[in-house]
Amino acid sequence: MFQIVKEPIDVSRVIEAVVDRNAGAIVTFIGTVRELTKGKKTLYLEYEAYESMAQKKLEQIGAEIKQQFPNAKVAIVHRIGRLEITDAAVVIAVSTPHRADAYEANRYAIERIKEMVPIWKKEHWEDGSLWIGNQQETISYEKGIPKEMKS
Amino acid sequence: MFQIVKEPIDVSRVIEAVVDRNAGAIVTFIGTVRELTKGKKTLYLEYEAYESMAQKKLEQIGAEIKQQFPNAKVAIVHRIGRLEITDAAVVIAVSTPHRADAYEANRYAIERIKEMVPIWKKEHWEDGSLWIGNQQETISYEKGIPKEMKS
Amino acid sequence: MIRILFFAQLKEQLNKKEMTLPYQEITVKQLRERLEKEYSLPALSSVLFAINEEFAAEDDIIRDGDVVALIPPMSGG
Amino acid sequence: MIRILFFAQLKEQLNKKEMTLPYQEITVKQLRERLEKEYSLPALSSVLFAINEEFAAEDDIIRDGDVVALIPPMSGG
Repeated sequence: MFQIVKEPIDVSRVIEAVVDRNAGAIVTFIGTVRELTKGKKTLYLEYEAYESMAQKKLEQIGAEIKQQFPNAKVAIVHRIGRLEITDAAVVIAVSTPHRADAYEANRYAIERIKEMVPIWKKEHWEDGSLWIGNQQETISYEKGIPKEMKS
Repeated sequence: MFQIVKEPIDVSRVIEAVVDRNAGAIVTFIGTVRELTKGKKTLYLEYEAYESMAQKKLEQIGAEIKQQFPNAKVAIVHRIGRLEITDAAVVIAVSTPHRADAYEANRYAIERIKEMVPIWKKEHWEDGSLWIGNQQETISYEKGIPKEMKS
Repeated sequence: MIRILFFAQLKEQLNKKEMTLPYQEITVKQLRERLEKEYSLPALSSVLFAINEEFAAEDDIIRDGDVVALIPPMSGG
Repeated sequence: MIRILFFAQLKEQLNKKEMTLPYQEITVKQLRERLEKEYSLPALSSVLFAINEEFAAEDDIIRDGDVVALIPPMSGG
Protein backbone atom coordinates (compact mmCIF):
# COMPACT_ATOMS: atom_id res chain seq x y z
CA MET A 1 0.00 0.00 0.00
CA PHE A 2 1.58 3.24 -1.21
CA GLN A 3 -0.77 6.18 -1.23
CA ILE A 4 -1.08 9.94 -1.23
CA VAL A 5 -4.40 10.80 0.45
CA LYS A 6 -6.37 13.92 1.29
CA GLU A 7 -8.29 12.50 4.23
CA PRO A 8 -7.10 11.51 7.74
CA ILE A 9 -4.93 8.37 7.66
CA ASP A 10 -6.35 5.25 9.23
CA VAL A 11 -3.28 3.88 11.02
CA SER A 12 -4.86 0.46 11.60
CA ARG A 13 -5.37 -0.01 7.90
CA VAL A 14 -1.72 0.75 7.17
CA ILE A 15 -0.63 -1.74 9.84
CA GLU A 16 -3.01 -4.41 8.50
CA ALA A 17 -1.37 -4.09 5.10
CA VAL A 18 1.91 -5.47 6.46
CA VAL A 19 0.61 -8.23 8.75
CA ASP A 20 2.35 -11.47 7.80
CA ARG A 21 2.46 -14.99 9.24
CA ASN A 22 6.23 -14.86 9.19
CA ALA A 23 6.59 -11.42 10.72
CA GLY A 24 7.72 -11.21 14.31
CA ALA A 25 7.88 -7.43 14.34
CA ILE A 26 5.92 -4.53 12.94
CA VAL A 27 7.44 -1.08 13.36
CA THR A 28 5.36 1.94 12.46
CA PHE A 29 6.35 5.56 12.19
CA ILE A 30 3.71 8.27 12.42
CA GLY A 31 4.84 11.78 11.56
CA THR A 32 2.58 14.16 13.44
CA VAL A 33 2.09 17.90 13.26
CA ARG A 34 3.98 19.46 16.17
CA GLU A 35 2.90 22.75 17.69
CA LEU A 36 6.31 24.14 18.60
CA THR A 37 9.32 24.23 16.29
CA LYS A 38 12.34 26.15 17.57
CA GLY A 39 10.09 27.95 20.02
CA LYS A 40 7.71 29.17 17.33
CA LYS A 41 4.04 28.19 17.50
CA THR A 42 2.62 26.54 14.41
CA LEU A 43 -1.10 27.10 13.77
CA TYR A 44 -1.48 24.48 11.05
CA LEU A 45 0.37 22.97 8.11
CA GLU A 46 -0.41 22.68 4.45
CA TYR A 47 1.05 19.82 2.42
CA GLU A 48 1.22 19.76 -1.35
CA ALA A 49 2.46 16.94 -3.58
CA TYR A 50 3.32 16.22 -7.18
CA GLU A 51 0.92 13.37 -6.65
CA SER A 52 1.63 10.99 -9.51
CA MET A 53 5.39 11.22 -9.03
CA ALA A 54 5.15 11.06 -5.23
CA GLN A 55 3.13 7.86 -5.50
CA LYS A 56 5.82 6.32 -7.74
CA LYS A 57 8.56 7.39 -5.37
CA LEU A 58 6.81 5.81 -2.39
CA GLU A 59 6.63 2.58 -4.40
CA GLN A 60 10.31 2.92 -5.20
CA ILE A 61 11.13 3.21 -1.50
CA GLY A 62 9.15 0.02 -0.93
CA ALA A 63 11.15 -1.72 -3.65
CA GLU A 64 14.45 -0.47 -2.20
CA ILE A 65 13.50 -1.91 1.18
CA LYS A 66 12.49 -5.25 -0.35
CA GLN A 67 15.87 -5.43 -1.99
CA GLN A 68 17.68 -4.88 1.31
CA PHE A 69 15.23 -6.93 3.39
CA PRO A 70 13.59 -9.51 1.12
CA ASN A 71 11.15 -10.65 3.81
CA ALA A 72 9.92 -7.16 4.63
CA LYS A 73 6.42 -5.91 3.89
CA VAL A 74 6.07 -2.14 3.60
CA ALA A 75 3.12 0.27 3.50
CA ILE A 76 3.38 4.06 3.31
CA VAL A 77 0.55 6.58 3.28
CA HIS A 78 1.19 10.32 3.12
CA ARG A 79 -1.56 12.85 3.63
CA ILE A 80 -1.72 16.22 1.88
CA GLY A 81 -3.88 19.30 2.32
CA ARG A 82 -4.43 21.20 5.54
CA LEU A 83 -3.33 19.42 8.72
CA GLU A 84 -3.95 20.49 12.29
CA ILE A 85 -1.71 20.01 15.33
CA THR A 86 -1.37 16.27 16.24
CA ASP A 87 -2.68 15.13 12.82
CA ALA A 88 -0.68 12.37 11.15
CA ALA A 89 1.05 13.54 7.97
CA VAL A 90 2.67 10.22 7.17
CA VAL A 91 2.34 6.64 8.37
CA ILE A 92 4.99 4.04 7.54
CA ALA A 93 4.53 0.39 8.56
CA VAL A 94 7.19 -2.27 8.06
CA SER A 95 6.98 -5.91 9.09
CA THR A 96 9.93 -8.31 9.14
CA PRO A 97 10.68 -11.67 10.75
CA HIS A 98 13.11 -10.04 13.23
CA ARG A 99 12.82 -6.70 14.93
CA ALA A 100 16.19 -5.12 14.12
CA ASP A 101 15.32 -5.13 10.41
CA ALA A 102 11.90 -3.58 11.00
CA TYR A 103 13.36 -0.62 12.88
CA GLU A 104 16.12 -0.14 10.33
CA ALA A 105 13.89 -0.43 7.26
CA ASN A 106 11.33 1.92 8.78
CA ARG A 107 13.96 4.53 9.53
CA TYR A 108 15.29 4.16 6.01
CA ALA A 109 11.83 4.84 4.61
CA ILE A 110 11.31 8.14 6.42
CA GLU A 111 14.77 9.41 5.53
CA ARG A 112 14.16 8.55 1.88
CA ILE A 113 10.76 10.25 1.92
CA LYS A 114 12.37 13.44 3.11
CA GLU A 115 15.05 13.37 0.45
CA MET A 116 13.25 12.19 -2.68
CA VAL A 117 9.47 12.25 -2.54
CA PRO A 118 8.05 15.43 -4.11
CA ILE A 119 5.94 16.64 -1.20
CA TRP A 120 6.16 20.10 0.34
CA LYS A 121 5.06 21.49 3.66
CA LYS A 122 4.03 25.08 4.39
CA GLU A 123 4.06 26.16 8.00
CA HIS A 124 1.51 28.74 9.10
CA TRP A 125 2.19 30.88 12.16
CA GLU A 126 0.33 33.84 13.60
CA ASP A 127 2.72 36.24 11.87
CA GLY A 128 3.21 34.54 8.54
CA SER A 129 3.90 31.36 6.67
CA LEU A 130 6.74 29.65 4.84
CA TRP A 131 7.33 26.73 2.55
CA ILE A 132 9.75 24.52 4.43
CA GLY A 133 12.57 23.07 2.40
CA ASN A 134 16.07 22.02 3.02
CA GLN A 135 16.98 25.53 4.22
CA GLN A 136 20.15 24.30 5.86
CA GLU A 137 21.10 22.37 2.74
CA THR A 138 21.77 19.29 4.82
CA ILE A 139 20.87 17.08 1.90
CA SER A 140 23.18 17.22 -1.08
CA TYR A 141 22.22 15.86 -4.44
CA GLU A 142 24.84 14.64 -6.84
CA LYS A 143 24.29 16.00 -10.32
CA GLY A 144 20.79 17.12 -9.39
CA ILE A 145 19.51 13.62 -8.67
CA PRO A 146 18.71 12.21 -5.27
CA LYS A 147 21.07 9.31 -4.70
CA GLU A 148 19.78 5.99 -5.85
CA MET A 149 19.33 3.12 -3.51
CA LYS A 150 21.97 2.65 -0.85
CA SER A 151 24.03 -0.40 -1.72
CA MET B 1 -0.37 3.42 30.00
CA PHE B 2 1.49 0.34 31.22
CA GLN B 3 -0.59 -2.80 31.23
CA ILE B 4 -0.54 -6.58 31.22
CA VAL B 5 -3.74 -7.74 29.52
CA LYS B 6 -5.41 -11.02 28.67
CA GLU B 7 -7.41 -9.80 25.66
CA PRO B 8 -6.27 -8.71 22.19
CA ILE B 9 -4.39 -5.40 22.29
CA ASP B 10 -6.07 -2.41 20.70
CA VAL B 11 -3.11 -0.77 18.93
CA SER B 12 -5.00 2.49 18.34
CA ARG B 13 -5.59 2.91 22.03
CA VAL B 14 -1.88 2.50 22.79
CA ILE B 15 -1.00 5.07 20.14
CA GLU B 16 -3.64 7.51 21.44
CA ALA B 17 -2.02 7.34 24.87
CA VAL B 18 1.15 9.03 23.55
CA VAL B 19 -0.38 11.65 21.25
CA ASP B 20 1.03 15.02 22.23
CA ARG B 21 0.85 18.55 20.80
CA ASN B 22 4.61 18.76 20.90
CA ALA B 23 5.32 15.38 19.36
CA GLY B 24 6.49 15.26 15.78
CA ALA B 25 7.00 11.51 15.75
CA ILE B 26 5.30 8.45 17.13
CA VAL B 27 7.14 5.16 16.72
CA THR B 28 5.33 1.96 17.61
CA PHE B 29 6.64 -1.56 17.89
CA ILE B 30 4.27 -4.50 17.63
CA GLY B 31 5.71 -7.88 18.53
CA THR B 32 3.69 -10.47 16.62
CA VAL B 33 3.55 -14.25 16.80
CA ARG B 34 5.60 -15.62 13.91
CA GLU B 35 4.85 -19.01 12.40
CA LEU B 36 8.40 -20.07 11.54
CA THR B 37 11.35 -19.88 13.91
CA LYS B 38 14.55 -21.52 12.69
CA GLY B 39 12.52 -23.52 10.21
CA LYS B 40 10.22 -24.92 12.86
CA LYS B 41 6.50 -24.31 12.64
CA THR B 42 4.87 -22.79 15.70
CA LEU B 43 1.21 -23.69 16.29
CA TYR B 44 0.57 -21.13 19.00
CA LEU B 45 2.23 -19.43 21.96
CA GLU B 46 1.38 -19.21 25.61
CA TYR B 47 2.53 -16.23 27.64
CA GLU B 48 2.65 -16.13 31.42
CA ALA B 49 3.59 -13.21 33.66
CA TYR B 50 4.32 -12.38 37.26
CA GLU B 51 1.68 -9.77 36.68
CA SER B 52 2.12 -7.33 39.54
CA MET B 53 5.89 -7.21 39.12
CA ALA B 54 5.70 -7.10 35.32
CA GLN B 55 3.40 -4.10 35.54
CA LYS B 56 5.89 -2.32 37.83
CA LYS B 57 8.77 -3.14 35.50
CA LEU B 58 6.93 -1.73 32.48
CA GLU B 59 6.42 1.46 34.49
CA GLN B 60 10.11 1.46 35.34
CA ILE B 61 11.02 1.25 31.66
CA GLY B 62 8.75 4.23 31.03
CA ALA B 63 10.56 6.16 33.79
CA GLU B 64 13.97 5.22 32.38
CA ILE B 65 12.94 6.55 28.99
CA LYS B 66 11.61 9.79 30.50
CA GLN B 67 14.95 10.29 32.19
CA GLN B 68 16.83 9.89 28.91
CA PHE B 69 14.22 11.69 26.79
CA PRO B 70 12.34 14.13 29.04
CA ASN B 71 9.83 15.03 26.32
CA ALA B 72 8.94 11.44 25.49
CA LYS B 73 5.56 9.87 26.17
CA VAL B 74 5.54 6.09 26.47
CA ALA B 75 2.83 3.42 26.54
CA ILE B 76 3.43 -0.33 26.74
CA VAL B 77 0.84 -3.09 26.73
CA HIS B 78 1.83 -6.77 26.91
CA ARG B 79 -0.67 -9.54 26.36
CA ILE B 80 -0.55 -12.90 28.14
CA GLY B 81 -2.43 -16.18 27.68
CA ARG B 82 -2.76 -18.12 24.45
CA LEU B 83 -1.78 -16.25 21.28
CA GLU B 84 -2.24 -17.38 17.71
CA ILE B 85 -0.02 -16.69 14.68
CA THR B 86 -0.02 -12.93 13.77
CA ASP B 87 -1.47 -11.93 17.17
CA ALA B 88 0.24 -8.99 18.86
CA ALA B 89 2.05 -9.98 22.06
CA VAL B 90 3.34 -6.54 22.87
CA VAL B 91 2.70 -3.00 21.66
CA ILE B 92 5.09 -0.16 22.52
CA ALA B 93 4.32 3.42 21.50
CA VAL B 94 6.71 6.32 22.02
CA SER B 95 6.18 9.93 21.00
CA THR B 96 8.90 12.58 20.99
CA PRO B 97 9.37 16.00 19.39
CA HIS B 98 11.97 14.61 16.94
CA ARG B 99 12.00 11.24 15.23
CA ALA B 100 15.48 9.97 16.10
CA ASP B 101 14.57 9.91 19.78
CA ALA B 102 11.32 8.05 19.16
CA TYR B 103 13.07 5.24 17.30
CA GLU B 104 15.82 5.02 19.88
CA ALA B 105 13.54 5.09 22.91
CA ASN B 106 11.22 2.52 21.37
CA ARG B 107 14.07 0.17 20.65
CA TYR B 108 15.34 0.67 24.19
CA ALA B 109 11.93 -0.33 25.56
CA ILE B 110 11.74 -3.67 23.75
CA GLU B 111 15.30 -4.61 24.69
CA ARG B 112 14.57 -3.80 28.33
CA ILE B 113 11.33 -5.81 28.25
CA LYS B 114 13.25 -8.84 27.10
CA GLU B 115 15.85 -8.51 29.81
CA MET B 116 13.92 -7.50 32.90
CA VAL B 117 10.16 -7.90 32.71
CA PRO B 118 9.01 -11.19 34.28
CA ILE B 119 7.07 -12.61 31.34
CA TRP B 120 7.62 -16.04 29.82
CA LYS B 121 6.71 -17.53 26.48
CA LYS B 122 6.01 -21.19 25.75
CA GLU B 123 6.18 -22.28 22.14
CA HIS B 124 3.90 -25.08 21.02
CA TRP B 125 4.81 -27.15 17.96
CA GLU B 126 3.25 -30.26 16.51
CA ASP B 127 5.81 -32.42 18.28
CA GLY B 128 6.09 -30.70 21.63
CA SER B 129 6.46 -27.46 23.51
CA LEU B 130 9.12 -25.51 25.35
CA TRP B 131 9.40 -22.52 27.65
CA ILE B 132 11.63 -20.11 25.79
CA GLY B 133 14.29 -18.43 27.90
CA ASN B 134 17.69 -17.07 27.33
CA GLN B 135 18.91 -20.47 26.13
CA GLN B 136 21.97 -18.96 24.52
CA GLU B 137 22.70 -16.96 27.67
CA THR B 138 23.11 -13.85 25.59
CA ILE B 139 21.99 -11.71 28.49
CA SER B 140 24.27 -11.63 31.50
CA TYR B 141 23.14 -10.34 34.84
CA GLU B 142 25.59 -8.87 37.28
CA LYS B 143 25.10 -10.28 40.76
CA GLY B 144 21.73 -11.70 39.76
CA ILE B 145 20.17 -8.31 39.02
CA PRO B 146 19.31 -7.00 35.57
CA LYS B 147 21.39 -3.92 35.05
CA GLU B 148 19.80 -0.72 36.15
CA MET B 149 19.13 2.09 33.79
CA LYS B 150 21.74 2.84 31.18
CA SER B 151 23.48 6.08 32.12
CA MET C 1 6.19 21.42 -26.89
CA ILE C 2 7.42 21.07 -23.32
CA ARG C 3 5.05 21.19 -20.40
CA ILE C 4 6.55 22.64 -17.22
CA LEU C 5 4.98 22.10 -13.78
CA PHE C 6 5.43 24.30 -10.71
CA PHE C 7 4.86 23.41 -7.08
CA ALA C 8 4.91 24.96 -3.62
CA GLN C 9 6.76 28.31 -3.44
CA LEU C 10 7.40 28.36 -7.21
CA LYS C 11 3.72 27.93 -7.92
CA GLU C 12 2.90 30.74 -5.52
CA GLN C 13 5.61 33.11 -6.77
CA LEU C 14 4.62 32.60 -10.40
CA ASN C 15 0.98 32.38 -9.55
CA LYS C 16 0.58 29.47 -11.93
CA LYS C 17 0.73 25.70 -11.80
CA GLU C 18 2.23 25.17 -15.22
CA MET C 19 3.32 26.67 -18.51
CA THR C 20 4.33 25.36 -21.91
CA LEU C 21 7.33 26.19 -24.06
CA PRO C 22 7.60 25.56 -27.79
CA TYR C 23 9.96 22.65 -28.29
CA GLN C 24 13.61 22.99 -29.07
CA GLU C 25 16.28 20.47 -28.13
CA ILE C 26 17.57 21.56 -24.77
CA THR C 27 19.26 20.10 -21.69
CA VAL C 28 18.02 20.48 -18.16
CA LYS C 29 20.87 22.90 -17.46
CA GLN C 30 19.93 25.01 -20.47
CA LEU C 31 16.27 25.03 -19.48
CA ARG C 32 17.19 26.08 -15.95
CA GLU C 33 19.20 29.01 -17.28
CA ARG C 34 16.53 30.00 -19.73
CA LEU C 35 13.82 29.97 -17.05
CA GLU C 36 15.95 32.09 -14.75
CA LYS C 37 16.75 34.64 -17.49
CA GLU C 38 13.65 34.89 -19.60
CA TYR C 39 10.85 34.15 -17.17
CA SER C 40 12.06 36.11 -14.18
CA LEU C 41 12.05 32.97 -12.05
CA PRO C 42 13.93 33.18 -8.77
CA ALA C 43 17.35 31.49 -8.65
CA LEU C 44 16.78 27.82 -9.32
CA SER C 45 20.06 26.51 -7.95
CA SER C 46 18.34 24.54 -5.19
CA VAL C 47 15.57 23.28 -7.49
CA LEU C 48 15.68 19.75 -8.89
CA PHE C 49 14.18 18.89 -12.26
CA ALA C 50 12.10 15.84 -13.07
CA ILE C 51 11.37 14.65 -16.59
CA ASN C 52 8.26 12.50 -16.87
CA GLU C 53 8.23 11.89 -13.12
CA GLU C 54 11.87 10.84 -12.81
CA PHE C 55 14.63 13.04 -11.45
CA ALA C 56 16.87 14.30 -14.25
CA ALA C 57 20.56 15.13 -14.38
CA GLU C 58 21.83 18.51 -15.60
CA ASP C 59 22.88 17.17 -18.98
CA ASP C 60 19.78 15.08 -19.66
CA ILE C 61 18.07 16.14 -22.85
CA ILE C 62 14.44 17.16 -22.81
CA ARG C 63 12.37 15.63 -25.65
CA ASP C 64 9.36 17.02 -27.42
CA GLY C 65 6.25 16.23 -25.38
CA ASP C 66 8.10 15.74 -22.10
CA VAL C 67 6.60 16.90 -18.84
CA VAL C 68 9.21 18.72 -16.81
CA ALA C 69 8.58 19.40 -13.13
CA LEU C 70 10.51 21.91 -11.06
CA ILE C 71 11.03 20.37 -7.62
CA PRO C 72 11.98 22.87 -4.92
CA PRO C 73 13.56 21.43 -1.75
CA MET C 74 11.22 18.72 -0.53
CA SER C 75 9.79 18.60 2.96
CA GLY C 76 7.52 15.61 3.18
CA GLY C 77 7.26 13.36 6.18
CA MET D 1 7.26 -17.17 57.11
CA ILE D 2 8.53 -16.73 53.56
CA ARG D 3 6.24 -17.10 50.57
CA ILE D 4 7.92 -18.43 47.43
CA LEU D 5 6.37 -18.06 43.96
CA PHE D 6 7.07 -20.21 40.91
CA PHE D 7 6.48 -19.41 37.25
CA ALA D 8 6.75 -20.98 33.81
CA GLN D 9 8.88 -24.14 33.68
CA LEU D 10 9.47 -24.11 37.45
CA LYS D 11 5.74 -24.00 38.12
CA GLU D 12 5.22 -26.89 35.70
CA GLN D 13 8.11 -28.99 37.03
CA LEU D 14 7.01 -28.55 40.65
CA ASN D 15 3.37 -28.66 39.73
CA LYS D 16 2.67 -25.79 42.08
CA LYS D 17 2.48 -22.02 41.93
CA GLU D 18 3.88 -21.34 45.38
CA MET D 19 5.03 -22.72 48.70
CA THR D 20 5.86 -21.30 52.11
CA LEU D 21 8.88 -21.84 54.32
CA PRO D 22 9.01 -21.15 58.05
CA TYR D 23 11.09 -18.00 58.57
CA GLN D 24 14.75 -18.03 59.37
CA GLU D 25 17.20 -15.28 58.47
CA ILE D 26 18.65 -16.30 55.17
CA THR D 27 20.27 -14.70 52.11
CA VAL D 28 19.14 -15.21 48.55
CA LYS D 29 22.20 -17.36 47.94
CA GLN D 30 21.38 -19.54 50.94
CA LEU D 31 17.77 -19.89 49.89
CA ARG D 32 18.84 -20.88 46.39
CA GLU D 33 21.09 -23.60 47.77
CA ARG D 34 18.46 -24.82 50.18
CA LEU D 35 15.82 -25.04 47.46
CA GLU D 36 18.17 -26.98 45.22
CA LYS D 37 19.11 -29.43 47.98
CA GLU D 38 16.01 -29.93 50.05
CA TYR D 39 13.22 -29.45 47.57
CA SER D 40 14.66 -31.33 44.61
CA LEU D 41 14.37 -28.22 42.46
CA PRO D 42 16.32 -28.30 39.20
CA ALA D 43 19.57 -26.33 39.12
CA LEU D 44 18.69 -22.71 39.73
CA SER D 45 21.87 -21.12 38.40
CA SER D 46 20.04 -19.32 35.61
CA VAL D 47 17.14 -18.30 37.84
CA LEU D 48 16.91 -14.77 39.22
CA PHE D 49 15.27 -14.03 42.55
CA ALA D 50 12.90 -11.18 43.31
CA ILE D 51 12.01 -10.05 46.81
CA ASN D 52 8.70 -8.19 47.03
CA GLU D 53 8.70 -7.60 43.28
CA GLU D 54 12.23 -6.22 43.02
CA PHE D 55 15.21 -8.18 41.72
CA ALA D 56 17.49 -9.20 44.57
CA ALA D 57 21.24 -9.72 44.77
CA GLU D 58 22.79 -12.94 46.05
CA ASP D 59 23.65 -11.47 49.43
CA ASP D 60 20.35 -9.68 50.04
CA ILE D 61 18.70 -10.87 53.22
CA ILE D 62 15.17 -12.19 53.11
CA ARG D 63 12.94 -10.84 55.90
CA ASP D 64 10.03 -12.48 57.63
CA GLY D 65 6.89 -12.02 55.57
CA ASP D 66 8.75 -11.38 52.30
CA VAL D 67 7.41 -12.69 49.02
CA VAL D 68 10.23 -14.28 47.04
CA ALA D 69 9.73 -15.05 43.36
CA LEU D 70 11.91 -17.37 41.31
CA ILE D 71 12.37 -15.83 37.88
CA PRO D 72 13.59 -18.23 35.18
CA PRO D 73 15.08 -16.68 32.03
CA MET D 74 12.52 -14.19 30.76
CA SER D 75 11.13 -14.21 27.24
CA GLY D 76 8.60 -11.43 26.99
CA GLY D 77 8.20 -9.22 23.98
